[in-house]
Amino acid sequence: MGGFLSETFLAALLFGAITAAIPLLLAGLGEQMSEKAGVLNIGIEGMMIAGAYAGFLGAYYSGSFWLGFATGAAAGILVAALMALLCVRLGLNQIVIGIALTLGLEGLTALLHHFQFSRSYPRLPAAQVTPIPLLAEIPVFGPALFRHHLIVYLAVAAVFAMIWVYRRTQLGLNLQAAGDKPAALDVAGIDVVRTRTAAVLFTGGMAGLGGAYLANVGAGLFIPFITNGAGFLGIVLAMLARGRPLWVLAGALIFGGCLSLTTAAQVAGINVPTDVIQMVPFLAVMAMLVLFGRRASLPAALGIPYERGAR
Amino acid sequence: MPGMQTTTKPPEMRQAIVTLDGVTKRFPGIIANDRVDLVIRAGEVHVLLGENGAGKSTLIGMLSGLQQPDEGRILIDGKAMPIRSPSHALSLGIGTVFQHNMLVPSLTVAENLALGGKWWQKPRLGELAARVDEIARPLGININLDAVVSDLSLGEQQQVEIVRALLRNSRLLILDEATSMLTPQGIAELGALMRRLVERGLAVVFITHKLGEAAEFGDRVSVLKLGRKVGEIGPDRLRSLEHDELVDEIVSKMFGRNAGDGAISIPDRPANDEALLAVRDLRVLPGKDTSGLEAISFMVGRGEILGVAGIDGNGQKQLAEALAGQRRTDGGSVTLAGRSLDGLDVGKRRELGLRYLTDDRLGEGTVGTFPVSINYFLKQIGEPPFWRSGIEHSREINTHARDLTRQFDVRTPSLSTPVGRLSGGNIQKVLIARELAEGARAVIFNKPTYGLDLANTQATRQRIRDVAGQGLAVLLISTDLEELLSMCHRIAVMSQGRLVGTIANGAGAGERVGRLMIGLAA
Amino acid sequence: KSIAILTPEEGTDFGWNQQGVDAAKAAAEAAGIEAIVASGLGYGDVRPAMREIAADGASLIIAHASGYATSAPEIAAETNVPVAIVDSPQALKEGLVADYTLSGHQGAYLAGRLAAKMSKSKHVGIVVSGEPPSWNSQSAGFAEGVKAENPDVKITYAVIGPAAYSDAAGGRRVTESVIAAGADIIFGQGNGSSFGMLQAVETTKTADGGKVLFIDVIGDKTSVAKDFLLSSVVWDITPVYSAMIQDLKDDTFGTKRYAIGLADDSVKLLKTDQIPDDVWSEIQKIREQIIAGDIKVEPTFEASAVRTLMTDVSADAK
Amino acid sequence: MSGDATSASATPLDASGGGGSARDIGRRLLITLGPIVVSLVLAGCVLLVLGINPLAYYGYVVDRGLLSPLGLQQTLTRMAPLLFLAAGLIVAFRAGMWNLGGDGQFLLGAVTAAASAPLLVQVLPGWLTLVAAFVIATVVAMIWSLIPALLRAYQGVNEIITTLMMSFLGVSLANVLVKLVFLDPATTVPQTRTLPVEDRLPRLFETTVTSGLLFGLVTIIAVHLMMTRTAFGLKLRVVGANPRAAVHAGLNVPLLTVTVFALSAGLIGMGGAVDIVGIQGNVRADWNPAYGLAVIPVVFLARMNGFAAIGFVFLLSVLSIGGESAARRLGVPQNFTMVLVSIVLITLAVAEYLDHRFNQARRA
Ligand SMILES: Nc1ncnc2c1ncn2[C@@H]1O[C@H](COP(=O)(O)OP(=O)(O)OP(=O)(O)O)[C@@H](O)[C@H]1O
Ligand SMILES: Nc1ncnc2c1ncn2[C@@H]1O[C@H](COP(=O)(O)OP(=O)(O)OP(=O)(O)O)[C@@H](O)[C@H]1O
Ligand SMILES: [Mg+2]
Ligand SMILES: [Mg+2]
Repeated sequence: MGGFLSETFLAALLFGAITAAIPLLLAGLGEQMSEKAGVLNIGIEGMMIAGAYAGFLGAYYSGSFWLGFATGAAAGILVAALMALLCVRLGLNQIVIGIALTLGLEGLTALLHHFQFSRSYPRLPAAQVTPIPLLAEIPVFGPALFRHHLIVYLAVAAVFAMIWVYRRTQLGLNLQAAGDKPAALDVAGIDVVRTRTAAVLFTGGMAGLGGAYLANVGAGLFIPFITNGAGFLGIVLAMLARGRPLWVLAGALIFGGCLSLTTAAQVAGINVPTDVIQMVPFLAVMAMLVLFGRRASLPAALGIPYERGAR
Repeated sequence: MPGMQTTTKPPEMRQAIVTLDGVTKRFPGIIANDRVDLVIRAGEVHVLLGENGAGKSTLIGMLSGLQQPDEGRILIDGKAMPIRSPSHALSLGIGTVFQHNMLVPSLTVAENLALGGKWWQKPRLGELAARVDEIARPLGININLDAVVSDLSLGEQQQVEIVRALLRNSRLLILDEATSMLTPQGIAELGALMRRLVERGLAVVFITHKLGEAAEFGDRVSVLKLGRKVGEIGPDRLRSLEHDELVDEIVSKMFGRNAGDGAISIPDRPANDEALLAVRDLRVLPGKDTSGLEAISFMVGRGEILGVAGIDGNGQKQLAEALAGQRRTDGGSVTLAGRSLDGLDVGKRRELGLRYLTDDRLGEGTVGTFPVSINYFLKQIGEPPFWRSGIEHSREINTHARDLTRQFDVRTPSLSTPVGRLSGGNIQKVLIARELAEGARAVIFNKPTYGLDLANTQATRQRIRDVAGQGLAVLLISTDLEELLSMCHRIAVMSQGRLVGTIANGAGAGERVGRLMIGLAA
Repeated sequence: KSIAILTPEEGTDFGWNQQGVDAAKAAAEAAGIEAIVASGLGYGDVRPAMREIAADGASLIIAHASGYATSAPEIAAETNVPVAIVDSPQALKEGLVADYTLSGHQGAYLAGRLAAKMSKSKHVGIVVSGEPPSWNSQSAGFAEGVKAENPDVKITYAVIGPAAYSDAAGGRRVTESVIAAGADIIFGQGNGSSFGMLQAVETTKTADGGKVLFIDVIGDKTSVAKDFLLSSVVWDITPVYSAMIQDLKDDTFGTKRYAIGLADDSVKLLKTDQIPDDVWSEIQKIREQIIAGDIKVEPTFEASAVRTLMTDVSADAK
Repeated sequence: MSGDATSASATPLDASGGGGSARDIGRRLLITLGPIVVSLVLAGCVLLVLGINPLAYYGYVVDRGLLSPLGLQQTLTRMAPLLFLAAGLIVAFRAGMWNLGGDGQFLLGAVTAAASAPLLVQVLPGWLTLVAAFVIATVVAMIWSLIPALLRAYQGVNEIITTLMMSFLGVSLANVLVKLVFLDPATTVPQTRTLPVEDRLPRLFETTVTSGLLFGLVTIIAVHLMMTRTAFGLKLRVVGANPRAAVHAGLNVPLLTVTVFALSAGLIGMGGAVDIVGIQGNVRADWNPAYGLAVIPVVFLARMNGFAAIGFVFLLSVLSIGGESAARRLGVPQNFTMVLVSIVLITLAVAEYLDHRFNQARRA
């Protein structure tokens, strides 16, 4: 019999792991930049759900996934702009605003969905995949890893782009300074508020993209509360990674992999209560925290609004 | 760059780069600058003097775009020009070394120097190295561009900041207490550099609490007092005065009295010579970016002041923290009045009479957002009479706090002002008041007068002498050799985590300490 | 006189909540009384809403979620307004508390027979987003039906993931895995996440490129998933509510339980264009047999029992 | 180090003790009520877009949440668990520990209280059962907080992430416990045994308000006084405001850190217990009211002041009880309440900022 351990099944599991990991990766990379610049962006869940909703709208009405990603990112950026205005420019408490935005957008998207789609539940066609020549032919790994929507490769490429930005560019220095010692950045002639605003907007864009991916590619539709805490997981991954994009990728893949493992265990017919199995992904992250979380030196000014000349 | 001839013009004709016109800055409860007029001219080192909290740094804050004046104007090259932001200040050619460290600790020196470039550019670290070399070499500054800033000592960090300000090709260079961490050698080099810069037509604003430096390097001296400018001494008069006369004149402007009580006076020691604080073979493992301690042994007698000299970053802080119980030791023993302190925590050691005045007032000495009153008693939380059965007695706290504020002359708008808003010198006084509370037997002072103005420095030194006079043991850590020579009975020298020698104070001691510090035999 | 229905989610889910709301409205209309709908109340504390509705004069409160089965009788005792609850047959109280534990296991059994007949790969999947009793009994009924029809058909059972009721992406991911494992018919139960399952069914092909079909429960999703919907175990709760209203009038409320079943078509299998006529008529025959009692289908409500059953049936297949 | 992170913008929390003149109170009232009016207008615009009459909506909210006796009783009842939660968060936040794991701690407390109370009540007198349930819930929640506490105290692992993760895990574990361990064998519904209504916390007078409200009020005021008036509270605040200063002052920072977590989680666990033995009677599988998400911002807005927190919790309860009713009557989906709460939170935060700015301008 095919079933467990068949090539297709293993490939599907791996494929599923990647699909589950991508929204976390995007959100984590985005959050990482905010945190690097000193803004604890708790509102990322709200940005994701806004991205999911707007992304679905865009893709559904235009018929183009790319337009969907664009509208998703734009919605995330819009929410982030509000956050930047309130928390970076005015210096309001980041946790209050973050949670408020999350609550508000979860509620708002659920409302909009109710009035717009709750009688029709429209769905998108399958996302078009771009197989990578040659690699896509490898058994199991080919279809699992190298037959995805182009955005997946872009997300992975973004990891390396981020590494480059952080290590090699002036922008990387500015971001780090904004998070570690904003006053030093300010007196060096760089506007801290602008730097942090840019970082928060980037976070919004990435989170919105992650939400759009989740809705359009991951689910193929939007339903209320579809993000289900993915944004909070993004925060955990970003903090765990402490500024290193590659670790966000690793963390997202481990989480996605564990999700697939829970499916595999069930399909294999292992008779363990499902609720227990389903704690595995969280246990995995917790284990990573215990093992690698030591002396997690977060940016010194994380969460503290910058006010010029204040003491 | 303006021509060389500027220096040859008569002083009052020299071109004014920056003019302050009736500038006023208020903070809640205080007028930090009160209608200050100041002209900063090309080709001059303009020394700004004033006691702690006189408003010097506030003035600098406005010149560098960190603060906006509440009233008055700032003119650049004669034109009114509000300085909107630090980047605006930089573009106007105003470069500043701030009183408080403005480096990003997690970046390397090179990255810190590169900070401020356009965001889309790549930091040109290679190009930087050449320019830094060009600037730093004549200054005798040797910095490792690849070192991470948090690994550097405060003195080294200050050097980096000076280099950074020079890299900018400013027309006006501001140094706010930039010499506080430099060695005497480094200070001399900086003085020479300032001279060369003003000869090229730049202007320098130099803030210091050391009047000797002011007299030596300054072309013009302005004195601030309580936010007002109370006097200015022009170049002609400056040149015509003898050093001591000049100091007297400045002091009388600053404090309204004469100097002269800053003389060397080493307190008498009580007759008995019993060792109160004994340290034997103390070891601390080196950390990732801190030096360790190797087999430190010394004794401090009753009524004795033992100085610890050495260039900053040679293990003085580790020594102080190990003694206070804040840092893990790797062996050795400490006894106080015959009682072993080994294995005791900070609180126990304090109860037994060991006090430690930290040099990091903001980082660990105080809780910046808490009121001044509570900060006096931070080390006595839960103790009577301030707390009874764990309940706070605000009346007791406020009464005592008021006494201490008066006794130690802490300038604060009120007892409930968050201590972080006080000027650095006044925060220091809060710390001193706290450590000298009753029950002390041995006190470790780590750079007790760092950042204090002359009057406060003298008052603090006198307090330390008084402490010793009461029969306490004093360990005085300082990078200021003159301070040590003026107070200590003996001076130990630290280098790279070891005590490399101990010298009895007296004639020629300064020279011998200096030789030990740079690695020669005494 | 009016009846009120309280549901945890909005009545637009093509499932449990919608069937409840629609049935309450239909039953009220038939009896010529008003229906008060309080939907989307969530799974938290609904006592405030019940007290308010009771104070507003409702003569029957239908607490349409097993999560309300503790609070509703308490409120009934407090306010003397009769309540109807689910999944708590032991809680009857004359004049005050009635139970209408609903189980579609008979319908699910039929669905299982249907799936086993229709599966080309001889492999069917059950995907659920959680394991509440009413779904468990249908999962079990379905599995029994499959085995009764053809013991060689393999069954794969998968629960989606943490807090998965709204995890549409998870529903799709898990369903795709189950399809990849070989299943070509998916019996899916899940609120929002069932739309993710549908999406997987629509966009994934079986190993040999064939079409995958979906069997839904409780509601009728024909309007949103026409081409891939094989069938649905549709519930019609209207007779139950009508009976309750009648019992209230007769003063017999709270003396009996209400149930749904194949006999009165309150549980029935949805006929779609995907079901060939001959298969349909065979299914109808089986339906008769169940009604006649020739085939007995016992409900299984515990999750662990369902999982054991699944392990057994899939072990049989090897 | 998350040290001083977000300790409320630029204004020092601890600068002023307590008290306040009449004008001060008036101003506070203004900066609380003003933004609420503004947010009502904003949310009203959303309603208008949805084709709902905002005045009707608010009429129901106020009537149901505040004015009608029955509604007010519900509002007060809803406050009980929230007050414990707020008290727990105040301890943690004042001590600079960002305990964002409230939901897990709350649920585990609730589940163990629900598991133990119905059994204990068969052998113990009623009051003792309730006490025991409280103690059990408190201890369990404390134990659950031990991992983040120890990791933070001895390994320096940032507690925001550990508590968030432990919260995810705690919610799952609570669920597993309900389904597998504490299952009521008498029902098919996965839920714990039910504590009979007559054995629950007594209700106040002739109303439906649980006496848990009183315990909540007493607790949060006690916590407030502890944090602001005692040596122990001051020690915690020193750790929160400047951990290095705490070390320097000789405080046992790791021990205090663990204590803070234990206290905070314990109080939150008690909140779980009060919700169960006071209101719910049992815990069902998959039950998670997620109070934490709403209470966390409220505690910040109250600037970790217990009295202010009481006010804000009351406001939150009015909005949730009133909003629920209004939404039902007008056919708006319940999710609108979330939007309303969100807008209120944001405008309150903005108002506080404006007030701060205004004060600065006036004092300078
Ligand atoms: N927010 C405030 N609250 C209370 N006092 C303030 C505040 N801001 C400034 N001051 C006062 O303003 C005065 C000027 O401070 P400034 O930092 O300019 O002094 P300074 O001359 O640089 O002192 P130092 O020599 O100690 O560096 C101080 O005495 C200080 O007490
Ligand atoms: N943004 C601000 N808010 C409040 N007060 C301020 C601010 N900036 C400066 N001050 C006040 O200005 C005064 C000067 O502070 P600063 O530390 O710069 O003084 P200083 O001259 O360096 O003092 P010291 O020599 O004692 O270190 C302080 O007393 C401080 O209270
Ligand atoms: Mg100064
Ligand atoms: Mg100073």
